[in-house]
Amino acid sequence: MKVMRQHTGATVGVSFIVLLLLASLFAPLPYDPKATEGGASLQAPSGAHWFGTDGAGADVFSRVIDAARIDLSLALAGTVLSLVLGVVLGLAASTKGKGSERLVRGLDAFQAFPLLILALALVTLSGNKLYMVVVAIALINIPRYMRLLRSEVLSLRESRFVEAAMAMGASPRRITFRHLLPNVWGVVLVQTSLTIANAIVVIAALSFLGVGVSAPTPSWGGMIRAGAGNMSSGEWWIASFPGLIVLLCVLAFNQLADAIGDTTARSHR
Amino acid sequence: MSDELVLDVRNLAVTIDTPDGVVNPVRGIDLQVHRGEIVGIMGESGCGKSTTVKGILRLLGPNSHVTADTINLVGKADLAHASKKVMESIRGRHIGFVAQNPFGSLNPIYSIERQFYEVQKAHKTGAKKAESREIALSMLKGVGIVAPERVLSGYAHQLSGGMAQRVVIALATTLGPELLFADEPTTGLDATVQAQILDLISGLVRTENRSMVLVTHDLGVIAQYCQRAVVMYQGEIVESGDVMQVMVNPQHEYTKKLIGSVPKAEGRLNVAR
Amino acid sequence: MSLVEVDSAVKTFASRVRGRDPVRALRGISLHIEEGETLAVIGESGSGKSTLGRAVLRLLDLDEGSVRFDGTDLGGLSPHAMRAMRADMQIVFQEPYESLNPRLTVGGIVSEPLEIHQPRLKTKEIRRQVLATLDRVGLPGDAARRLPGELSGGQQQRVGIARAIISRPRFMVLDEPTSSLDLSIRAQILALLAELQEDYKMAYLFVSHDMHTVESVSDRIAVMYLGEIVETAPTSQLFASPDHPYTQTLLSARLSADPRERHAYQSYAGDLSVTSPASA
Amino acid sequence: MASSPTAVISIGSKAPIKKASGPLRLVLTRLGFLVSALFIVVTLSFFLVSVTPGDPAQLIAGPMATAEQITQIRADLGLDEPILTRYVDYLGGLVQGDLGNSYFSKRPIVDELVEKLPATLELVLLSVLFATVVGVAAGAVGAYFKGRLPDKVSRFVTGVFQAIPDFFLGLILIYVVFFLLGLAPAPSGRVGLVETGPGRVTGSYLIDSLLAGDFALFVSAAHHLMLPVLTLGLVYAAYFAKTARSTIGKALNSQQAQFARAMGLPERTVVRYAFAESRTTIVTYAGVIFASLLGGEAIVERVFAWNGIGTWSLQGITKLDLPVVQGMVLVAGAITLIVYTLLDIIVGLLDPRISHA
Repeated sequence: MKVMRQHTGATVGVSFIVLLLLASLFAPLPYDPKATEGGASLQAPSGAHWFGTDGAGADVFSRVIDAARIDLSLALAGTVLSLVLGVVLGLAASTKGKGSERLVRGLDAFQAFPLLILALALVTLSGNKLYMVVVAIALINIPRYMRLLRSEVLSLRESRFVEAAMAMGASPRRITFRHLLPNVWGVVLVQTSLTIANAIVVIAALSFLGVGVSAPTPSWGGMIRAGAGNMSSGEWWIASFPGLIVLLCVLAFNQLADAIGDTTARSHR
Repeated sequence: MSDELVLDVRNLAVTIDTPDGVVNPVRGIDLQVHRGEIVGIMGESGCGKSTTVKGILRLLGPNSHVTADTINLVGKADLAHASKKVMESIRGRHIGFVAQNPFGSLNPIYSIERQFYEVQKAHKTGAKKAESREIALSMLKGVGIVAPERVLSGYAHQLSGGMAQRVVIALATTLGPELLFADEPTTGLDATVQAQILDLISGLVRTENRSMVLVTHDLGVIAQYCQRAVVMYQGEIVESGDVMQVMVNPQHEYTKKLIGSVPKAEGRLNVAR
Repeated sequence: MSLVEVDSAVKTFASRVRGRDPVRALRGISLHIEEGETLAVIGESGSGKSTLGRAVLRLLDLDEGSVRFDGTDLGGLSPHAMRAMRADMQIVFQEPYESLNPRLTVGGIVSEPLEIHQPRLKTKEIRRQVLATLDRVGLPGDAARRLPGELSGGQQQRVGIARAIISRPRFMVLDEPTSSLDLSIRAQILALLAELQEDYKMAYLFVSHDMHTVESVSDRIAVMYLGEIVETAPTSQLFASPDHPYTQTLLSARLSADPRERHAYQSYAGDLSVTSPASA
Repeated sequence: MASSPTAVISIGSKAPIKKASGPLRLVLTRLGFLVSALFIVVTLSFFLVSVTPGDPAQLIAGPMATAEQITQIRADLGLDEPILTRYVDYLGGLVQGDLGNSYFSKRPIVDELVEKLPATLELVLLSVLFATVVGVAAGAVGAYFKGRLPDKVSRFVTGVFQAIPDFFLGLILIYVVFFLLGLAPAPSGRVGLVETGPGRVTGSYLIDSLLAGDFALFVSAAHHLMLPVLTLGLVYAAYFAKTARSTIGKALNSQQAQFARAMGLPERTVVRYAFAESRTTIVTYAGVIFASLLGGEAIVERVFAWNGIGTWSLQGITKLDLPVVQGMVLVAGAITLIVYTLLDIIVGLLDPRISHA
């Protein structure tokens, strides 16, 4: 893709994500990620255990790779839900009329929500259902899509070329699908990349608090939780490797967002 | 107009580093300005006329380089080889600058009075706040502002376009620079206001025997207000000379074409009916 | 019956600045435009001339008054009927690039009026007409595949004109169509508009702030000031003997590009009584 | 971290302003919006929490409880009433300043809030301050040296800190600064395990310990604040730097800056102009970060065993203590709305284009 060629950061980032996904799906792991071995607990990284072992003696490397499957698929699911509902609601909030006005009012009030707390409460109340994690991600990210879409669409509606379309007799439907939407895809794509990054962090945060994906299924947040206490006693590797992976994933999607943003900005000139 | 040279620019060139490589928007410019004269630089968008004056003042961004054999501000300094410090002392004091869009030029969050005071402070004139205020009041009166006290305590956004440009001119000439660069000073203003502003600045130049370089795309402005005209095309000067000669009897093909493009009543194309 | 008849049009906008008085853009405008004629509306910023251009096309609704096109009261039309009507009335904007959708190719932009107004037209026929129209406005055929951003300002304005004429309108509003263009291109575009008017027998409402341009294109001129038309006259008459003091001011502020016609220096400095509506 | 700040705030701006807009009228309109927005927040959170499947009574009773016991608990908590009745009850209490009692501690929510809120505010305020100073500095350096080495370094560091989850950064800091370097105390809360807080005056340990003249305690409190403030401050400074870089960069390249240079104003004055022009954006952004930290910093509180409303609400959530969750949402929402309203006013005062309309 054109985006990639001009942006090394994005290329490296996307390659990393693809590699991680492929590894988690197909690669043979050195150890069973769920197997524990009492005698081998708290071993520092070595040739046998590249990322060391955790308190229960499980291989951190195998668990980190394995966790990508569930963490990334939850993040993607949450992003897709946010994207679809956010774009539809955002479009609805950028028309004229009473309904749209109410939506905007609600959106304004929504800014006052401590969304993380609410998301946590919902997932806990549902009894740690994974679909609720997806809902929680949507809850946090839909308002962002809506605000973005609304501001973009409102300014596009003021643009000369939309006025020109009205002057030539285009129907509202035609204006929406031919003139408005194609011109917001760029920013929506940027936002989507950022949303994936955010979703990965939210999922990690939830599992860090023991909510959402729960042990023994490996998840990055859960692994950080397991190693949190060890940080003040020196066994840094248990929490650090999953944390590092989260960091790299977020970095990758942020880079991708930058690259998409640069490309759309350039083609807009 | 006299033969006394105020500014002598030889072989000016500007290069700009862009992500797509180095561009050369202005090349080989020679420009002389005499005392009491208004020199018009004309040309179409992208011809480098604005870059030329900003280059002389070194107002272009950090990714640009200005080179010249000499930029002699006669009796003051050679700007081609002047330090940043020297440039700062020259700008505003010896060369004034008026740009297009006065609202962009004025600071939106400081009062007009404060902006006058900042100029005094920057050039260490020793003027106290009260003195600066007196000077500002007389400057504003000089540019035809009827209620200068009110303007002085107000902010840029409270002014009309014409008033704002008068304030900019008053600021630019407050330290009495002998040379004024005006970069499209009336573009975007209404025709009636444009005439007022141009009468004002040309009057300032004439009555005090200063000089001005007037950059514009409007041939009417050149014809009505300048003594000498310089025609730029694609970064170079293609023709220059007395305004009568350049505009009535142009030599270069481009100048001919440009002057031929002015809409004329007798050239009306759809007369037949 | 005139092609376009505007009767006592009134339009007021709420001010964008909180607490300021509403802007009375049109204060009872009446005018008529004959078939094939060019009526120029001249005025300075804030005079309401652009609002008038949009009101005539019913791109905005009037508070009072009416616009009749070919005898039909546009205010009484349903949105659907109004859209159908738009094949006959078009607009060319001041900003060539902003008026073109940056995501569509030139071909896609120019074909749109046909897709809207003649939905049964075959793709091949649309393509033929698009190419013919591009050729008519002086653009090469391969321009159809380009994006607007790849064209020069003058070419972009030609695309805008092609889009406007492809549905063969009888009337066009030209909203400062040349004021953002360079001088040499300006002349070409004006010449093109004049030729097209001749060929297709279109009527123009030419909105402008530039006396030179207006003088060269119009049959009649209406002078707008603060939402009102202060004077309407045939072009040569208006320039020869302007009636209204504001028209006289406008004419005296005109700067001739011929240095032999230098006007006497009249100092406006200190006299702010003659100003544009925007500074009032 | 989960709720990264969005730079746009629109609260209150859509409020319709009637014709005679005196300052009093303005304040009243804003207050009207504040109350109605708070009402929406309370209502939405009440129903969202209530319709989600999950039974607090079951959790309280524990796995061994009989059906009768659960029914009894449900009745005690009022959970057997129809949801609308509970909603009306809740609103009724709210009007009288009663947010109900915790299911577990049985204490009034208001009392617990008053006890825990100062700890959070102390942490959040210092973090925002840190983020603002460091972020604006990094952003300004980037803007001034745009495209050159300092800008590249600043952008790289900013990018990394923006991507790092705050709780993970907290853990790394604990490992490096506490375990390896021994420069910070153990993450045991606001003071050491064997120390007790100062007598309560303002609720801020820093201020209260000074008031009590206990300098050793002040040092300990400051020492304990160091890592959590650093954690939140660094992450949010990164967000801040990005905004500051583009805002200040725009101001430095504006026509206004060019004219200032053309007047011979020295470069440091031009930079001062740019800062002045960016100040409304900076203040707004600081406010937005402050608001998003309320609730957003809960996990970092947990990491450092910080006894504020974050930890309190997290505990409430795991125990399905609904009044606690409700109380948290309400308080965070109310403070957020008040901050946004204040921002509107402050920005108006700072910008003559608004205050001198």
